[in-house]
Amino acid sequence: MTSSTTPALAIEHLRRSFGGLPATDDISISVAAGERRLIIGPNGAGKTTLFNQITGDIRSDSGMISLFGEDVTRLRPDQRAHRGIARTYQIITLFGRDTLEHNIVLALLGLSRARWSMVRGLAPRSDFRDRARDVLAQVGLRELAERTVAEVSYGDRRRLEIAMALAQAPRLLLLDEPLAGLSREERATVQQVIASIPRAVTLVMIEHDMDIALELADSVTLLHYGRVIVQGSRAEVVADPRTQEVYLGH
Amino acid sequence: MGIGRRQFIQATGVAGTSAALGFSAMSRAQSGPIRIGLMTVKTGPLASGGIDMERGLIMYLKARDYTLAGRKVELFVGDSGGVPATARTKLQELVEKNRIHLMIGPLDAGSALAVDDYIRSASLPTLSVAAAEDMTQRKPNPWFVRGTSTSSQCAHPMADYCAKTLKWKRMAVIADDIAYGHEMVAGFQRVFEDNGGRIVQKFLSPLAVPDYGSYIAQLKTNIDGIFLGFAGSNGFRYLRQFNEYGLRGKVQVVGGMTALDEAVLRNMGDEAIGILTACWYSAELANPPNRTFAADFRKEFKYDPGFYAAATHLEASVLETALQTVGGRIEDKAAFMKALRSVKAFTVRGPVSFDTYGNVVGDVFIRQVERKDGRLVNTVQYTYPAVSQFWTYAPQAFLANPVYSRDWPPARYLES
Amino acid sequence: MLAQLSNSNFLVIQTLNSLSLGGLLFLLAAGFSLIFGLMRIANLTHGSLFMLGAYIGVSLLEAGVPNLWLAALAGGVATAVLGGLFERLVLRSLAGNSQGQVLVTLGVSFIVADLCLMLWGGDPLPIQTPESVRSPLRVAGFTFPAYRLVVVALAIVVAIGLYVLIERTRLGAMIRAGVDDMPMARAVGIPVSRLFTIVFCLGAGLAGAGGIIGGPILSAYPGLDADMLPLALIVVILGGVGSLAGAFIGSFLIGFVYTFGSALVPDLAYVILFLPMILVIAFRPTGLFGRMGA
Amino acid sequence: MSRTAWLAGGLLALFALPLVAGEFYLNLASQMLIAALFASSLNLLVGYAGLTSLGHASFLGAAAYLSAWLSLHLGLAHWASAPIALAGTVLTAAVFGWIALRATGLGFLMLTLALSQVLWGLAYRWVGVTDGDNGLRGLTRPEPLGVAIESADRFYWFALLVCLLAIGLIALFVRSPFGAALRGTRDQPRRMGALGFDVWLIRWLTFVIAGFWAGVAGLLFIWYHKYVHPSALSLQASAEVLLAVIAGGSGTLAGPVVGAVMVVFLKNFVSAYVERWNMLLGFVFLAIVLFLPEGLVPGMRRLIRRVKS
Repeated sequence: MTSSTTPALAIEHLRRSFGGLPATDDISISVAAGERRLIIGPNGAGKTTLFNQITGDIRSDSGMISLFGEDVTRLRPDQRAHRGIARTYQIITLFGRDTLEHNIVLALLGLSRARWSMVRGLAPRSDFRDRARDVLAQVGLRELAERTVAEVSYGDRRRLEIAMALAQAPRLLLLDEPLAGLSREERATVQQVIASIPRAVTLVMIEHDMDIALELADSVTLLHYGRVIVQGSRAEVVADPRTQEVYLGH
Repeated sequence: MGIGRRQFIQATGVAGTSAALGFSAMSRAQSGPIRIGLMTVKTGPLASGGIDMERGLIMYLKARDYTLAGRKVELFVGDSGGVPATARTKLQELVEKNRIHLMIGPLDAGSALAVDDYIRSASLPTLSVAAAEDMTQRKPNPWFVRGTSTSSQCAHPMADYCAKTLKWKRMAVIADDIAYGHEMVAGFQRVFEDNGGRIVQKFLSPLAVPDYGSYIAQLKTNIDGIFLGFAGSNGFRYLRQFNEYGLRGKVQVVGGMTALDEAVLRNMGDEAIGILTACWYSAELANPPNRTFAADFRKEFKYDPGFYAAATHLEASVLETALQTVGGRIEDKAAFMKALRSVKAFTVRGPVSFDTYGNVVGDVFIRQVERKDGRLVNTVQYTYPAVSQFWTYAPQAFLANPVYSRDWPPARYLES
Repeated sequence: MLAQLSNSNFLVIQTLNSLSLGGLLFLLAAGFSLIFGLMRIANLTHGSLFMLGAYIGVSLLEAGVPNLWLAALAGGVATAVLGGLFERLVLRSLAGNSQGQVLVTLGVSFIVADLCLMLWGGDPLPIQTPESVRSPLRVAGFTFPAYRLVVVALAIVVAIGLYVLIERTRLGAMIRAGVDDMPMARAVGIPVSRLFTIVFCLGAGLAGAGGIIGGPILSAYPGLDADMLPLALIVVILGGVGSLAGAFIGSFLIGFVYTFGSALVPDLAYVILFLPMILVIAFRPTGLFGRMGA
Repeated sequence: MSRTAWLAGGLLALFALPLVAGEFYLNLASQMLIAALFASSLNLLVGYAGLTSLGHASFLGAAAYLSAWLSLHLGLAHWASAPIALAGTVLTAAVFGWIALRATGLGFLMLTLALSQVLWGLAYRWVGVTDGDNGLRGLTRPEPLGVAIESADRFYWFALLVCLLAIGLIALFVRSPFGAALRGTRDQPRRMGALGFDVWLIRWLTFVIAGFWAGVAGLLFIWYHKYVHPSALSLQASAEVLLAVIAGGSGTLAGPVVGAVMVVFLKNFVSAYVERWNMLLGFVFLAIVLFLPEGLVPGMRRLIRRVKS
């Protein structure tokens, strides 16, 4: 129960540097509940580092991150996951030897108390299996449930990335270049999948494909050299001359 | 030396009659060859001594055409690799699969202790090479007979020699940090200090030390000498590094029974010359059995037999003597054990007999490294006759003390 | 303990001891570290190569090679060739299979140990100290083995040579590129496969030559491999894998810890090397100088 | 169905072994069982957690030493000493795991090696407790439910029951949700964190559980040998069990069992016939790596599949 004024994600003065070079430098972002935010910026702007700081994979040097009003700055990634963050990876990070279904089951298991169970077998548990198949159906992979990740196409893997995050029923979903490396047809499919995500889920997305990404987003943040250059509604940012300078117009 | 042979004949006579009187029923069991198991080490760091153990024993058996007391002998060899748990499995194999009547070995104390209770439960007569003190002292094993020496049995006379003959007053000791080393230097310290000497420095270095520099640098130079209680290759390496530091001539060196064994000497140079060690054997011993043995061994393998080759050869002659006493009936374990423990034999080390704990009473030699015919040998300088494991102490009083160890007897005169 | 530390003779001699042990360790660990850094292989045959080198040195000197330095050179080349063959014929096929690498390098170390026992027997074999540095050096009342000083000097020369090789040559630049980022090195067309073989040969050769140079101090004996391998591992872990400077400083650090530790706290002799290592990795998992994750 | 039939047949054969095998072979089989359980425990780390430990002998040794010390110095009966020894082993594993899991990969390997060497040094040096390199002896075997297991066949049956139970529980563990999570942390630790799994805790718990089963193997070890020496804690012992796991095939249930049986067989049986058995062992490992790089069990499965298709 968060009040409508509490942002889903609030980042204040976040910093992280590697070997003296700042990757993120005094970043402050606020994303309202239900908002769909696009993060753009040239390569090396600090987008993925920012994601890793939000999920807790990378510790921040300073600054604060809060999730629906709760300070999560010092929490581990798994603790943040339990508070409603889910993410996908730019570089596909799946369980390659396992079936698609098992990948989803792991995602379901992560937030279930059953993950500590050391005796009862996992394979025969129909509750997880059925839910996993439902999630796969959501992204159109129902038919491939029994295949291993190694056996399916790159586009299917991209969809599985999203499906795993969706399986966590997140409040805040971070998509890191969900369209990267996909063909035109595959992009259309993934675009549909993203568009069909319920509005209750707050979405933050890194994407280079402006055509599709801008279509999906309500608002945009432009990063450059680890700093926020412009942020605001889609139209404002696109129209801003600094955006033209940094990103769109080279 | 003549005494040895007379004792031998007497012993044969006495034990022979007792066997004939008591155990005639057992004679039917006597069929097939006598099966001997040799527990040795043929792989890993201890392999040098272990291989010599096999060679010494085979040489003995070959010379008798694998026939002892009129019965054929079969030899089974187990390689423990020096790992106690493996020794146990190997012994089980020798006993349960090869059905051996008797074991010779093992080489190392760890393995001997590991098989101790198995020897008891299998009632297996054992002629040990390992020197672990308590196996014939506070926790004697009734199936255990040792014709070689306890850890300290040769260190006692070495200390006596240092104190009385060399008139040394202040000494350092160094040994491997294992029970064998502890027992050896403890025995040395006790006798040396009981005769007015003082151990002023005591080093116990881990078994696997590549570089002794750190220990050598600490050695005082205002002492009369240092006693080396090493086994295997460690004495060899210590001494080479010792010379490297220019200490040769500044600090006198004496050693225990394995510090400058023939196996080590054959690869050493002049740096070893003059060093005194105490052992129950030397390839240079002039007694008749050894003259034959050492010559044959040198002829076949191109080097002098040392501690380990002599050990099994000696145990084999103890075995043969006992077998003759019981007319070859090794199956009659009680009679055989009795015979074994009352053996008086003349072996490559000279005359041996056994105390009530199954440990040898025999001569110990103070030997000096000399160059002879181009090779280094341990020339006998002095003989301590019929040395017991208790030295000159009364057995009861000796056994009332704790077993020799790192902490006992306490070193009271250490100088920092 | 304090009395010892205030004794200048003790201090000087033990310092020199530490340095000479450190020098030997560097010859062993430098190759191990390079191999690990570049190929991500924990080469558990490294101790065996050191021992094999020592034994080959014994045989070379017996066969009439005029001096230790030539023997070290020839022995180093011999172990380098053997190492190269091992890399080409076996390790090559195991890229990425780290468990397979553990299995095969330990397996080969069993084979080498048993082979040495078979060929050279179980007795310790000496390597004579070169005549010119056989007698101890006496300076200002201190007596010190001259040969050990030569070992220290040699280690420093080798360190400088390696530094020049790594930092100043084209080959070195390729090695550095490979250590830092293998996929990138491949992408820019560095002949990674040949580089692996060269580095493995170099490491094996250094270890073998180290065995011969260490010979006059350590001798050749069964078990030398097992005595040396943990030391190399500790040096590399402590110094940081893949870092030449780390291996250099790590070697001398271990030389000091070992020498002074076993003299001052003999009760900890067994764990004297492992305790500092546990502390270092527990608080700095990449080692003291390491850049990459161990 | 045929799988069940095979399993039942195999079990029957295992239980019937004492009817046909002599004492020596039974004792060898008992040691194989102990080694198989020990290797299976390490497999939890090496195979399922992806953490290569070179110090697993610590836990076998700790349990053996603790149990021996409790009965020799405190005179405790087996029913008391066994659980206390296991508790002590678990505690040791908890502490060692806490330290070693500060690193992964080679760092983890070295930390486990270092910690086990510290324990080994302790066993060597703490003579008052461990009797140094004399080892602890003069021990007895327990009498579970009043049945003596002094003889070779009885002990074999006892060890077989314990090992079947233990390996069965390990199989359940591996197939449980926790087991699935564990494999996940091996393959994609970062993703597992993002999915809500506490990767460190999962690894640590597994380390402790692996320590526990190694402790059970340690109790069987001390009851079998009735003797323990510092070599039980040595690097060689740790390396040997690691080699067994990898050679058999890590990450499979059968692999470590097969690997352990093979190593015990080569070491204790073939060595009686082949003088250079260390070399043979080395060549066997070399051959496995060259021809079945994933280990005996997975490799053979692959070959059989290829032959069938």
